[in-house]
Amino acid sequence: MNVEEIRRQFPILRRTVHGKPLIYLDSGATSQKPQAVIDAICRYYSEYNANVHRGVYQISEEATAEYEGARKKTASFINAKEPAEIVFTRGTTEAINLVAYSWGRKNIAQGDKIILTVMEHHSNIIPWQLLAKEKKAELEYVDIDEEGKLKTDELDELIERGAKLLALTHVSNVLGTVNPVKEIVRKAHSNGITVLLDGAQSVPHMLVDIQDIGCDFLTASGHKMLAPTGSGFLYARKELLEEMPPFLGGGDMIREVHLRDAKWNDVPWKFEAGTMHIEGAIGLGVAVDFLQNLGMSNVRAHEEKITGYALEKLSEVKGVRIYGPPDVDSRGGVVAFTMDSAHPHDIASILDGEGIAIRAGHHCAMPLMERLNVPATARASFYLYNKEEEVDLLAGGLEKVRQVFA
Amino acid sequence: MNVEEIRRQFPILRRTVHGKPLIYLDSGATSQKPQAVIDAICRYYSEYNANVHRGVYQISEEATAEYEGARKKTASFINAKEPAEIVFTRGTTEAINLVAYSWGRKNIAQGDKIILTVMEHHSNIIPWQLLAKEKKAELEYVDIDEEGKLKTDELDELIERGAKLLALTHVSNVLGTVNPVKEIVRKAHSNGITVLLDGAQSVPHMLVDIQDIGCDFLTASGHKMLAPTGSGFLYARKELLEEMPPFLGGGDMIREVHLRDAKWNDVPWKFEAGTMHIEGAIGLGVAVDFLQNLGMSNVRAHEEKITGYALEKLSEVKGVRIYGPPDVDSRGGVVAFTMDSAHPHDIASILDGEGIAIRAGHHCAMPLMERLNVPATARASFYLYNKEEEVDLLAGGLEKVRQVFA
Amino acid sequence: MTYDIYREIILDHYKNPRNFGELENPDIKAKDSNPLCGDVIEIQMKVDAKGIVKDVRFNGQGCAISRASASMLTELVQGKTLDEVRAIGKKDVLDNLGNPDLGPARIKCALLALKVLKVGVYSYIGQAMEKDADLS
Amino acid sequence: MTYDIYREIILDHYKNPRNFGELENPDIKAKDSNPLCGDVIEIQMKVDAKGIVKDVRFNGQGCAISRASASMLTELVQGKTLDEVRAIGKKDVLDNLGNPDLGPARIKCALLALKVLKVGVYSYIGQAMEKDADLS
Ligand SMILES: Cc1ncc(COP(=O)(O)O)c(C=O)c1O
Ligand SMILES: Cc1ncc(COP(=O)(O)O)c(C=O)c1O
Repeated sequence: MNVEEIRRQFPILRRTVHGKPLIYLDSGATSQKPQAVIDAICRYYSEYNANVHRGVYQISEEATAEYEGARKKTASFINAKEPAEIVFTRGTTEAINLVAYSWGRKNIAQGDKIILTVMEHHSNIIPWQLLAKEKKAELEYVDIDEEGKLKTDELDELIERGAKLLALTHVSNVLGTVNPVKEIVRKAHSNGITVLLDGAQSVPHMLVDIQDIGCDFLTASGHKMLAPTGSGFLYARKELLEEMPPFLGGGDMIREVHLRDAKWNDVPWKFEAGTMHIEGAIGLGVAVDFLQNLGMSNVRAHEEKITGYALEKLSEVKGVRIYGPPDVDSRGGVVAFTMDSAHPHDIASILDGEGIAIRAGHHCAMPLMERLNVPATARASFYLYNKEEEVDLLAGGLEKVRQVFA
Repeated sequence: MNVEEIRRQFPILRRTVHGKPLIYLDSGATSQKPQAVIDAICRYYSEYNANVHRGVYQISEEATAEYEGARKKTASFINAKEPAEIVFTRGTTEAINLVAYSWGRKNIAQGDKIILTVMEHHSNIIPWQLLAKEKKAELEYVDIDEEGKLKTDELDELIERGAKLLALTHVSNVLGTVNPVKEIVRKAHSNGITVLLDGAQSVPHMLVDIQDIGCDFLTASGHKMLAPTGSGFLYARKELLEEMPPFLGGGDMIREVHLRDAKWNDVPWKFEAGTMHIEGAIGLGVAVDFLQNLGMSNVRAHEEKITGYALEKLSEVKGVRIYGPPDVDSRGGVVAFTMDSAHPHDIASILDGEGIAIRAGHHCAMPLMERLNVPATARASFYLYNKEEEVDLLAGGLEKVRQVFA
Repeated sequence: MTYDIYREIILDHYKNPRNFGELENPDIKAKDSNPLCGDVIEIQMKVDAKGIVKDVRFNGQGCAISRASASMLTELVQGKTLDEVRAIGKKDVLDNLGNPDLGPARIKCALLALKVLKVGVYSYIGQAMEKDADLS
Repeated sequence: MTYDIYREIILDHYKNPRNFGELENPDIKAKDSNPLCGDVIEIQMKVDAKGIVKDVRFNGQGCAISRASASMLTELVQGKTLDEVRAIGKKDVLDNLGNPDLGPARIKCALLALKVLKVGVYSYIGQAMEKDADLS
């Protein structure tokens, strides 16, 4: 993988910030977009923008073909059995809420247990809190060890004690921890527990083979994998989708509507009410092509290399403390850290002056912050367009922070 | 308003279909986009794409400023009291569902009545059917008269008998009927009934002054008013928003999250969970600028003229039957019709051969189709870029249909 | 050009549908709608002890394509065994219509009657139709 | 350049916050957090019968900006009447900080202490703070 060649395809990387080249280290929040995706958006609006499914004229048929084509590409990207197992959503958050409202309200009853982990993103906590409150169900949290890995013995115990659902992240957006999900799913299933995997931080960065992992639900955000904002998807096993009641009601998700009742459309359309983000889905299809052309194992290898380099360089800066597993092969391209003298916000502000964009805050993982006993952390997250020189500049920036707060 | 000059700003109007210039008469489904909106999208992704609210670095602050700026523009477009009354959604459908799930599940109880009309779009029916089923509430429908206008005496009676909610469309997407909403809201309010207005077909086409109309909720689709797909909004009075429980749970809509409970963010962010469609909101802001530069009364005048011309021309084609009010000033730019010899699908297919894109089907208004006693209709819908010559070609195309099916 | 699809034969079947109507006490009866437009086709059949289609009717509302296709299909199945009927596929239907250049939306109109026919036959012989490749 | 905002005086207040800690039986006590980062500031005050601030403390976690701003604010209110405290605005706080070029995100850090202060004072005098233009 030639990083310089890849970088040339991302127009935003040519921009400067405060007179310095932009160094974008916040792909964990949202990724940048290659020219191919931007061009696909322009082409859509300049050549065949139309509502899908419902039109019998030429441009509507073109839009429908591209929209459903994107579903096929997305399905094959994660090795789903069929395109009907992919429901387009705004992102991971909407996808998890869809499951909580539709599957959850039907299947979770009083006293039922839902297993979560302390490393979850708020998007994989709040929907279950709301559901648990409505149904009087119970939430149980698996803790992490000192390296930021799941305490699997604790998880095993909870699984054995029984639960209706296990909802966990594939890769932590703070610790970077890659959870051993295949093994976890196997155990959960043998205890009759349904598993939702939050793939927001894995699907963009590594090969995720849903049939190999075997989970029941997978959620992901297109905008974190080179696609437009407002794009993302839910994968669910077809039988589950078919049994689930609808979530949003409206146009296109119905077969027949009468004054007092209605019949639903087939899956996945049953869950796609109203005019969808057609541009977003088409852009997601193009993003998937882009990633598959590069090869997800190459993407992963690149990120392992740069993450390893970052772990090394950052730990050389005095006063920096890094969170998460020390071994690169059990972590994603996310490095959260604190400095003893400076608050994460101040770190981020000073780095911004150097053109370096990192995130500072709770990263939508307040329970994890509480567990780590920090109010906030700074976080650099990498993607296929980042290079080692950028890590050097990051480390240099942190030296400046140290000087300012010395 | 110079239509030719406007048309030049819509790149798709330069395309041909089956060797003929595209004549797009399906703006009721989704509108075309001006170059200004397409450029704004490209600029966003090429220059300052970043997640909003959570970043303290330069491009995130730029994105946040544009995103929140779009909220301000949208608020002032409909004359809302403050930007906090605008919640961005994927479109009208998501906005209505948000109200049904959040406001509805809290405020509607067994035996409560919800008033709808037979001219509603499925998006303003199904969410209430789902809610009514859950809460054992009752749906009541107001009928239409022979001209396709609401039977206001019937509505008045239902209002007087009492209800919790009246949810109705401002402009019918089939009949074109413009409902006298200000008067209706006044009566509903004086009987303590909350009013939701479906503005999908009004907000893009005429001046909608929310303080003048006085309704409690208004929903609209950005993609029907020159903005990107996946964009739209809910307006709600701030007091209502503040009292409403959250809908989707996740990042950004919270203030504090603990393992078993959470505190919500201020409105409107309480209702914007997860990464939003940032590009879509920014594009909506640019679309609003575009419309305000033209002036909504000019847009409306243009559409009245072209609709009047279409009513005249189409009724000259033998065998054509037009639905909805005959008087142009009480209808929007939507003309639904049938032909005695040809099925709407066949009409649309033959017109497609002429480069003319119209819609054929139930237009997501099956109860209205049942009421009109037709399985489907053909529909031409106009917007600011349509011109009279296109209506002539439409009429010519219908003559061809007549010949084929003679 | 798209209205080349409206060939004489299609218009003829549309205007003068064969076997249009209902049967008394049909052995097979199935109905489906096209969610795009709400068009409905119902097919009814009488089958004798040897599994031969003795009589067939269709009814419902539809566009020229769906109606012509249904009309032609009724002609095709008349006198055939149920095994032969099961073997009828997408290709046969489109051949019958003269292989018009239908877009993805209109092709659903063309295949609605076939879908209804298969649902009827499969449920008559008590089998799920899941694996019928022609119906995807 | 952004780190010009870290002037000596801000760093000094950050590293050596004035009036940091808690009071016994404070008359006013208020607390708020910045949802962006989870930073928390609490302000406590003792007020005498004439409505004069006799003693003030702040505590909590925060970045240099929010902490320095809180620290400076406590110096500012000491000995003032509550009416004078109510009159303190955004501009005063930013002037105090030397009007650094804060972006929209960091300005929330700078104003967090002011917001907490006002919440405390308004609830002490039993008034809603809705109309305080400086807090939007
Ligand atoms: C692990 C994880 N889950 C969920 C989300 C939420 O994704 P989105 O904001 O696209 O809905 C994110 C990203 O913010 C994440 O990192
Ligand atoms: C009157 C009306 N309401 C609701 C909708 C649904 O809007 P959307 O598809 O953008 O959610 C539409 C458009 O399809 C409409 O015309």
